[in-house]
Amino acid sequence: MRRGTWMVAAGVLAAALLVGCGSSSSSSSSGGGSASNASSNKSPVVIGTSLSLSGDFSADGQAFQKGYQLWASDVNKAGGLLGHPVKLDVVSDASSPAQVVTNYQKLISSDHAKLVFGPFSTLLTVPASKVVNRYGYAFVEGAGGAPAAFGNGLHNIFDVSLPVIDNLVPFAKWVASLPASERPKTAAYATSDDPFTQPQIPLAQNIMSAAGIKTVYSKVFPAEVTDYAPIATAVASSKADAVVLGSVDVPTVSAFVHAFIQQHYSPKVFIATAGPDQGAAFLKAAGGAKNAEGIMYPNGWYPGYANAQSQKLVSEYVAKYGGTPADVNADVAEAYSVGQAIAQAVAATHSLDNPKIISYLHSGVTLNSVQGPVKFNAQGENGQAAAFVFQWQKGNQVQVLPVGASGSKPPLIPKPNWGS
Amino acid sequence: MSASSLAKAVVDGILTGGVYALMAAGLTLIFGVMDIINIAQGALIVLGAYMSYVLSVHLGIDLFVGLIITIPAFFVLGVAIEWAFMRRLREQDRTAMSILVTYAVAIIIEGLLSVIFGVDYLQLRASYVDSTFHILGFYLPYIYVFGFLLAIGLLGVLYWILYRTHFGRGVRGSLQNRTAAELIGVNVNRVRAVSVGIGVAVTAAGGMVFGATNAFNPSSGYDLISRLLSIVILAGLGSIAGALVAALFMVTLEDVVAVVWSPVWATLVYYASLIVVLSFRPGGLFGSAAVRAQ
Amino acid sequence: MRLRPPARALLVATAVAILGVFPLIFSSPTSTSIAVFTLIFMVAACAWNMFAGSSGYIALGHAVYFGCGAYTLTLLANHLGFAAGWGVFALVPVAGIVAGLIAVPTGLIALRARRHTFVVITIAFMFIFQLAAFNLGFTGGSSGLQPPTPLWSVDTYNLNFYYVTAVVLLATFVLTWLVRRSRFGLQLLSIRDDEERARGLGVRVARVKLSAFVLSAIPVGMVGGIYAYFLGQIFPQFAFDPLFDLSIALMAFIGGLGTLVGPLLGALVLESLQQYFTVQYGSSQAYLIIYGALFLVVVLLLPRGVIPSLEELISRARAEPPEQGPEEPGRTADTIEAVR
Amino acid sequence: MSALIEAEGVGKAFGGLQALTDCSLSVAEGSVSGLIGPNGSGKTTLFNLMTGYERASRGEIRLGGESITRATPERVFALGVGRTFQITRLFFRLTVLENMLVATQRHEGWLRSVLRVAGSAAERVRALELLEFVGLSGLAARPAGELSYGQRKLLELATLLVADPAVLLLDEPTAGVNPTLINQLTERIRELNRAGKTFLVVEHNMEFVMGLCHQVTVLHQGRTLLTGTPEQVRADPAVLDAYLGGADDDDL
Repeated sequence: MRRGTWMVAAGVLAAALLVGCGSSSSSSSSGGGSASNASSNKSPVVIGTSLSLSGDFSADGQAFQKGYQLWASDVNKAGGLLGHPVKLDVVSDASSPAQVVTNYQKLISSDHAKLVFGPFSTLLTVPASKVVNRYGYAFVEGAGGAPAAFGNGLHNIFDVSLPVIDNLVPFAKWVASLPASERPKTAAYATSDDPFTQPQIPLAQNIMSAAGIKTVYSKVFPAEVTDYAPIATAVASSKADAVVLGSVDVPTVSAFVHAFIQQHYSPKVFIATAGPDQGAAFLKAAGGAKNAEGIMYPNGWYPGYANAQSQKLVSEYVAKYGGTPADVNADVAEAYSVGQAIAQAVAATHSLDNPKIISYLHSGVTLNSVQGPVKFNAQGENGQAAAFVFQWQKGNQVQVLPVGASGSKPPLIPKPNWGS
Repeated sequence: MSASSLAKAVVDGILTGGVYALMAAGLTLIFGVMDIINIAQGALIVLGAYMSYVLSVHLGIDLFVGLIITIPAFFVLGVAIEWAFMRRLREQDRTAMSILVTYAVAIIIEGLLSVIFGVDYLQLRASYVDSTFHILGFYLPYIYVFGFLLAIGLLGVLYWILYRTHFGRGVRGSLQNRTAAELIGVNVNRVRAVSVGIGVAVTAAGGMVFGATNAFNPSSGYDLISRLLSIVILAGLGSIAGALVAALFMVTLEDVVAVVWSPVWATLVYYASLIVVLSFRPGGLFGSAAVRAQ
Repeated sequence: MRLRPPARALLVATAVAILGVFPLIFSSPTSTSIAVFTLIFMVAACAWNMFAGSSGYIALGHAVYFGCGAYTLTLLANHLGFAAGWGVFALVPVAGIVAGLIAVPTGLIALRARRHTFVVITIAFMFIFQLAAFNLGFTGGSSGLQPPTPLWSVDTYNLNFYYVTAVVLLATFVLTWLVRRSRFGLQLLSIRDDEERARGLGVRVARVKLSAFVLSAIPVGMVGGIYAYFLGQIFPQFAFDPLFDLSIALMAFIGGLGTLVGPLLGALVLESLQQYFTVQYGSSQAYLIIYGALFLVVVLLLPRGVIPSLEELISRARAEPPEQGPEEPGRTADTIEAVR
Repeated sequence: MSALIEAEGVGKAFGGLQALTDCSLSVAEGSVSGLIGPNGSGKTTLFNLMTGYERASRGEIRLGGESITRATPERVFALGVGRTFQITRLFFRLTVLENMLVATQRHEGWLRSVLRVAGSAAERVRALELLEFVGLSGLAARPAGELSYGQRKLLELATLLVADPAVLLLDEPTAGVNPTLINQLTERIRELNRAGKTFLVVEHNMEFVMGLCHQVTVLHQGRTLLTGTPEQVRADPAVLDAYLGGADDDDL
């Protein structure tokens, strides 16, 4: 018995170490793989970030890591920051706020990161921003756009992405402006109880109600639901013409899609705040392009975005990680934009000095990013962020709103029936 | 609030409840026989979903047909887990230490799945996942109906094993009184290994239905544990029929509250009603008085 | 462990000294940050064990008191207009008291049940409070709440939190020690071994259990408040976190359930190593596998927890013949004081 | 001699099962009384009712004339009724001495009970004396789980004595105990009885009962069949019938 225990224990340990050796070599915490391309022989500049590589936010966390790495390798190819090659220092926070607090202190004080990038999700961004603020570092992030992250009196936080609260505004205005024959008469609103989605829905609902679109269902559901069927069925039985879904991830949207299909309910307009932006991952869960057809989502970016830098990012992504352009999700671009904003600030100030970078970012300059122009307001939100609405059309993400904007194609309305 | 959407919520609750009963059945069997709280149950369900995914996507085997492979594989896995880890815990500290061990097992499974499959969400696909039939004014998805029938079928088999076979007598003996079972010649070690094997095997089926009705990734299992645990306790330890009734009751209640009142309060009502019922029936709905007497 | 009083006093003095000087020696913010979280979990595991370890009631809902402490401190600090700084720490005891008050009704209901039913009821309470925090207006819902953020420098920020938490830890440890050697503590242990018989010997079990439950909720509420203040943000899912419940139970189990120092050791090892490993190796793909495997190995090699297993080894090394009771295998060498 | 503890017309049903129908019993102060009956006749159930572990469906239990029908076990013990269990119940992970200290009845405030060390010097001395009395003083520091079966029975008895109860209800004190220890046990009971303690003993060991008890009550199928001296009981044909015709289902 005792010997058995030792044997099992030893076996477990040996197996774990084997696996560990096998795959830790493939894991990389430095994105500066092509640092040698940089002509410079200056000391590398360490940029630290904490990402959720495991746990609840792991899907987005890992996409963010790719975005940061692509940026790092691009910037190194271009000679680095002020001639210093960039060395990314990625640590994992396992989706835990306590860990994220420790991680940024470690990145700055022990790893001597000169600059830091934000983590994934508002839930982790807020505690992280306070730590980083203590060090006087600029905290540029791409995925902490909920109102909770701003207005805390912090001067150092900058979100390169679209402020979450305005996400649905172009959509709501467009719906309101449709000719009466096409305009939905009724709308259903269902949203996850989450700081990311919650603020967006009422704003959209106000605009649409003002245009005479009757609200036939409006409910909040818990962030962690194990059975979406009754909620989705209730939405379906409301027979609303338009569905506005406040979702944070793929499983939520996919659950609604499947339930709607099962209920033979196909709204004329269907928009979900997050999930459909996840490219191929969304298609996999939703059950293919036919089911995705016509689904809309608001975002600042999509793989087909008509922007030279963005196109380059997509092709680099495909070259490095394989797949098709549709596999590139918006997290990658959000992360990449963070790097771009920092790089421009460094170039403009000719320094890696955080206070200078902060005041530069607050100076009202307009920066370029793969997501379009970036201009920070007093709170650090990107007031210039392009607010787009995209739609899945024939397996591709297509920019449809704002109507008439460069790159916009006509939206598919009404959304075709499932699978047709 | 129309009567039909209420009726639909009840039907949804019953169908989904069947799936939960299937996922909880393995837990209740292991819990009852071994006094082990299997925290890894959620991870095993997700593992089952991934196995069905591999079989259906890479080998083109139908989800239900694939169970012919996954259920025996999971049986072996269960026996191995029992032999390697659970058996080594001492009687006295077993319940407490089992939480530690199975938690570690859950972490390892999550880690392996992330390495192999990545963390993107998947959902099982088959022609019947999205198709429905029309009955009594509702659309019923085939997958839920098939899942429910599978649950009833497998629970029936479990019930038959427990109440109609020699082995089942041994299991029930070990449930009620370990020492006495040993005295009348039950090989308790073997009964335990086989029980865990069966418990895990059933979980493979639960995982398949879960994967066909939900999008999942390697860390999806954690949200399930507290729910399954509450079903098992509400049912009464080791009671298969109880697990079915408890799952149907709880999920239906939750679905009805979600439709009638609000989804955000539905889960709260779920847990509150759990507390109320258990306050009056501490042994669970189908628990024997033995639990109380201890 | 059964040490002689002088040896024990020396051990305690050394531990307190290490606690005092640790952040001065390992002064990097990484280590002090890990240390603050570790102390928070040490308090929680120690307090939890005072109830659960002594009475045998495995409560998996102490996150209720952690979260209530966190919300109490944050709400009071914001509504009473506390300036960020030392003043907010005055609310830490209040957070503990509120948590203790909430433990009275929840404990009354949960403690009517036993064993597994009790476990599940405590879990259910945890989810009820989490969902209430999501849905009630004054909690800020899913956007959470932010307590004032102290404007301390990088060098002192962690230190201030460290020492406040260390004081709470000392107080909690003294409390558990007092309880352990008291008549009340003996009654708790008798409930763990045989509740029915304890009643037959005049132990007012309902009162004893509830008192211990409430007592254990207070320090948990206090560190909940500290946690919210330290993080500067509180969200429902992190204030009322099922993983918190699992963690403190795991810490107590791995250190030795029901022992005086086991949970402290368990929390010290588990929380600090977990944070360290995650920050150090978390970006490796195999991180979870290795972490889980190491965990398994520890549990399999020390199947009763560190302290009891060590005691067993020591007593075996002293070459005492193993004495086995007819029905209870193994030496039951709890750290309970025997006759002096 | 007046009745110290008595049951009158007591009945108890578990679900549909009538464990006790009509049961009356009276234990005179200063006596050693026996309670016998075939398995399943309701002896242990009666004990449970008398000590507050179960609530009687009908009838009344009195201690010194006061009703204790609805009292809790804690209360019953505080009033001076101690009991042992059919299967010995001890605090197996506590030491023998600690087992003795649990029963100490001291009326003190909640805060004092938390802050004061368990067992004052006087209580420890008293506990050790009682352990001496049952011959276990050498094992005081051992975990109770290490004791032999007979030693456990003795310890269980000793733990009750700490609180100096007026009545002791013993449930099968000799079951599984070797003859030497039975003699020791008999001696101790006699000694305590001389010192004024009242006993009610459930027993299958007829030799033990007949040798020890002043009065014996026979239970059959949930009813009291008769009460009398050991000689009367032995001679009654109804008792023999009860035993011969007794069902062999489990004791309730």
